[in-house]
Amino acid sequence: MRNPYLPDIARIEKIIQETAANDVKTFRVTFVDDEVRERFSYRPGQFSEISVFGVGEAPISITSSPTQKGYLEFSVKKMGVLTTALHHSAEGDLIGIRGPYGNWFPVESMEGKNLVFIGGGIGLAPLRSLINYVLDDENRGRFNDVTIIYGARSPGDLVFKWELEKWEKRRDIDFYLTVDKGDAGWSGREGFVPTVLMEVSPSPENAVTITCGPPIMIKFVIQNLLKLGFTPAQIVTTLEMRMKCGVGKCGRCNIGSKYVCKDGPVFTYEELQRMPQEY
Amino acid sequence: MREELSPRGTEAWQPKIVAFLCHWCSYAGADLAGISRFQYPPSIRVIRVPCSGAVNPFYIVKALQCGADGVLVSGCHPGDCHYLAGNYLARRKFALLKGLLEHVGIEPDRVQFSWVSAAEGQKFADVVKMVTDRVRSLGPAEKLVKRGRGR
Amino acid sequence: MAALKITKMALNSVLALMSERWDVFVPSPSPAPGGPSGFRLFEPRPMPAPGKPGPSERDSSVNRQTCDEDTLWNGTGQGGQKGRDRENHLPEERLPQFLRRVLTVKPLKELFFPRSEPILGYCVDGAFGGNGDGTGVSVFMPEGVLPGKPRVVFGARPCDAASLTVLDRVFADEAYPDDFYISRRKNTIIVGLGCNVPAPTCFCPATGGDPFGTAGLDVLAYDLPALDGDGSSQGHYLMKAVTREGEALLGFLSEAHLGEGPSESDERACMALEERARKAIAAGLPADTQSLGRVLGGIFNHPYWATLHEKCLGCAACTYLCPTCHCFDISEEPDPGASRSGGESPKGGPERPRLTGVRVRNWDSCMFPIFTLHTSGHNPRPTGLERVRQRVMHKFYYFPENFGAVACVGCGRCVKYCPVNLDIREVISHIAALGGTGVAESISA
Amino acid sequence: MSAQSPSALTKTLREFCAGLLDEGRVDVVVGFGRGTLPLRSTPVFARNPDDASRLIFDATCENNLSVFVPKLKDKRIAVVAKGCDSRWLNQYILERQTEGERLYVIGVRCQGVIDRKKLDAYLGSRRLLEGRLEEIRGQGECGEGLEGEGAGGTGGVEGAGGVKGAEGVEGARPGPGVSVSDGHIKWHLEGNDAEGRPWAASLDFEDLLSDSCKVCVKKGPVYADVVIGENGETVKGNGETAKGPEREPSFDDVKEVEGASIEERWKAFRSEVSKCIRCYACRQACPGCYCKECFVDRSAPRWIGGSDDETDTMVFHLMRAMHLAGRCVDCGACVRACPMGVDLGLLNRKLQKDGWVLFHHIAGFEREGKPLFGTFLPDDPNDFIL
Repeated sequence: MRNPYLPDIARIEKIIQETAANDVKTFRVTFVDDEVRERFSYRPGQFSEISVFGVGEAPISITSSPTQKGYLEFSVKKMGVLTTALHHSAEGDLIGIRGPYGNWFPVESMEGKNLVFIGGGIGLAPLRSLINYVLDDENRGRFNDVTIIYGARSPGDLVFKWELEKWEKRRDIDFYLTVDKGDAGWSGREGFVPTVLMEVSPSPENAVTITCGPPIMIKFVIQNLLKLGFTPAQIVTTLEMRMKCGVGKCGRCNIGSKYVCKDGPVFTYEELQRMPQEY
Repeated sequence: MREELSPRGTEAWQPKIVAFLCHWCSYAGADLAGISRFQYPPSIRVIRVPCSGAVNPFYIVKALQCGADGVLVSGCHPGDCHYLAGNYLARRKFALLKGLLEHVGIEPDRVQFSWVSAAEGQKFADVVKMVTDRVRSLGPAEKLVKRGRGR
Repeated sequence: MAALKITKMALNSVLALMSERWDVFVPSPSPAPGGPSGFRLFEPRPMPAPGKPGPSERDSSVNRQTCDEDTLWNGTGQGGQKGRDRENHLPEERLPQFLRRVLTVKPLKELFFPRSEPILGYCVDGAFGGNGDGTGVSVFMPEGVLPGKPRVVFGARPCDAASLTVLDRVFADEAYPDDFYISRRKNTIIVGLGCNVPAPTCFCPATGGDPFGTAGLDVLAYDLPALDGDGSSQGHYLMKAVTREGEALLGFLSEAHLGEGPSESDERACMALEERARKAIAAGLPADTQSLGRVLGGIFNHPYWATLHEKCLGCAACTYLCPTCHCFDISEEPDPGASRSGGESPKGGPERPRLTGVRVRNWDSCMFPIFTLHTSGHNPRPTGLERVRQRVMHKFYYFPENFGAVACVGCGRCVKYCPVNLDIREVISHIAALGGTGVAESISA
Repeated sequence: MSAQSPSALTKTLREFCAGLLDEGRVDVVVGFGRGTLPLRSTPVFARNPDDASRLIFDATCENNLSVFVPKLKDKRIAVVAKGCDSRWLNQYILERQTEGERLYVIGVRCQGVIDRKKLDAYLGSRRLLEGRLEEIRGQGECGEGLEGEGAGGTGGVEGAGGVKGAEGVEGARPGPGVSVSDGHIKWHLEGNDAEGRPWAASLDFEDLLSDSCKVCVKKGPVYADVVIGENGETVKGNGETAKGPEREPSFDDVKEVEGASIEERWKAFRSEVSKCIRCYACRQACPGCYCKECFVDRSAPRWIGGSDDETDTMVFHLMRAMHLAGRCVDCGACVRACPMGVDLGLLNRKLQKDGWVLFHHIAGFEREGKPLFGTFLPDDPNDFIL
């Protein structure tokens, strides 16, 4: 019996509070079964269905990179029933994970190119998987220049601060951190991500840009990227949809002929333009 | 007969009764019953509510679905509502709900309403005893009770 | 055995015999909606003692003629048996008349993709930490979900059977095969019943079907009416095998001497039935749906959708009763009394904290606003316009694009049961006409 | 359905609505049009005088059109309203869901509407290709339909399979705007049977009548800007609401159930609920179910499960009924919308009865004031309280 809905059991090893308001937490989990741990291989951009038993399931993108062995990380914003239950979990608790599902960032076609990452808020989570994959010592040489523009509403809303520091120190990437509005302790850049993008003004030549964030940010980022000369095929983003099954059957993530859980969540802007605006 | 229905088999079966008590009167009445050491059966599970008028009929039906053998809603006497008319408004809803539940075959004694003031500790004990006796004589709730499907 | 003819009087015996080897399902009576409500397990009456055959033509003289279907009707008049005794137990010998009612209310998909089914059970010990060593949480298949005994469905209509070939594309895909569906499909033999006189709501030919189509069927039965002087009071069923499984079934019946091979005149009668049915259904067919996708691709923003959805109430009658609609929801059903923190154990249950429950999949519908509602409050399909459009687009454009077939078999249930008579046939013809006028091209340009 | 010349009522309705739209007095007329099947109507939204030519009114007009009012964005809405539709329009105003000024009520006197499930039950395997209402003149030539017992309903069908029933037709007058008080209105049905043979029958009007129509207490509008009569005459509304029902509500059906034992009632309830597939057609067809988020759809807290668990379905129906207590006007739209034939009246009518008996309340007759549960009397029944 193949039951595509049967999750594997994983233990929450570590919970990291990400934001000042504590509405985003990163969960580092390990499969209880060694065999599953070996078998579970994924690519940057894929997601998993996370179960909290007694509550339900939700699709969450994997924020760790496949280069980080032995564990998975999920960054979760407290939004609905499942994410709230997850936030109430403690280290050591057991949850269910099935997947990985969906497509992934087109890593192969990105080789040899300049990569421009543009993230906003919790939208950094799926990008982070690819960023860490690219920055991994074994892979870094396969890619050209790496530019990262990341912003949040306020300093307290920035996620992965513990990792942003590392990125800032690296000399092989251009990292731009911004907040919409700073506070007393903020000495960094202020400004909306799309505006910073224009300031940075990356060249579209031999470049791919990968963006994820709140819908309104994505909208203006894409507008500005087009102004900068990027073609729709050079712009990669990842969609959020209501999903249940994760395996292209339950129907709710259907957009046109695509199922976001199976054909997505990663789409180029060129692909999105061909799809109905129902996302 | 009733003993056979008891899950433990040996002692007398004690019904589980969800009691929605208004904060201002009946809850205080229950308090007084306790302070005064009036004896009543340990059958009720008290949920304090601001007012009997705040008891959505849904709560009552939901309690039955969750396996309550009986439900008791108790508020201030007519005219004594802290919010002036909450209990009057509740009374209409309860009258119709009671009729509806009976209409579909739920034993009328499973759902009871009472007015108990903060001073009526004895009445509270009496009401609980009466309701418990009635529910006990009906036996464990079977109708409308959701059963689990897991292991 | 490629074909077998049985008298209708023997249907009961045939079903009873099959029941020994299979779970047999037949359309189930429900007088309130006026016809079969769905499919139910056939429960054979105790078999007659050896030497005394079951109901056959010989005892058909016993007033069988009064089994007119009219008497099957239990009126639902005010003040009658209101709300009570509606469980009409259809005498089995009336099944042949009953089977002539065209369609069950609930579609055949119910037997393969039930309205609600547990997809896993779980048990969590020690609040959520398990036993502290990674054990204490288990997920498992809930008991009794998958059918044990192989099954036979008798009396499914060709449109319903064809719908299974649509559902196969979704549930039996290579990447994520769904064994809940597949295992039921594999162990079910479907004996279809051709439609002698299609209903006024039928439009299967517009979707590539036929009143005597064999897609999805293992056996196709013809309802041959009684002829003067052929000795049967009610006529025969002529069953033709479509698949090897169907052949085996007929072979099994044939060995029990429950029928005979068809004659040439029977074959001619079948042909005549087919022709008559095709002629009858041809009148009033909507435009062919197979090429509708070409038009739909260009009219996503057409003003037609705004007028079309206006009368839609947003209920799921059309989608739930649709034999090809397959959207579902997965919801958690924790056992009552069990809670995250343990809490009070269920009646008679163990006293230590333990959470048990099942995860269930239920039919869901793209007609419901919450179907696509995000937790953030954003809804990609916020109004009836988008939702009705989605239903039409999915059936006739998106699904064909993905799977090469329209997700509609023309059964007409949505036509019949829509509370506001939003007739998909009108929609189909209207859209086809939009294509004819070149509107589609101009809009997409 | 073969061409049938429109009734006088329909003719006037079309002319009148065309005028309303032409003069710009309303932006949309919500009415009924001919549907795609015999004896089937469909809601029509007329926004220009030409659209108005699609309007009809007869006994096939089964929906409660007021359900569309909260959804429409048009500034001024005319609604073709039967008694029950107009009662809900009143209720909407009472519940502050719409402004009275926004509505233009075109009242029509209704003799009751068809219950298609009864028709289906009657048809069995026969196909209905044509259906219409006819007035049969002359005594004793009523054809042979069902037994015309108003309260019967279990009577068998005799001779309905033949064409005999049509013999009594003397002068057929199209349209249902005719009075049924003489009991001579018939449904004329034609089609073919399972063998493809032609078939025709004539049934008493009552036989296919919706249950709720049989106990209707207000056939005409309770409030109307204009009333279009059976013979096509128009009468301007006087701007007042009817004082109350035309006749004392009767609850014989409820009393019958009340007479049953508690176990019998439980069995009946279970049996009804077991048919439900939770498609929510009842909810969607009901003008009273306008909540932005229905309790069954709530996820936090999740009140009831979505599976086929019998108790969840029971709770859904109980709470749906309870939520409509004191609001339900017994239009029967939910019953007719249900594809599975769940007898929702079993619950709705009980609550109406209790509302009437205990509080002398009947919904839909007031535009101002408070709903049943929004008010009280100090001497409301208290004897059930300990």
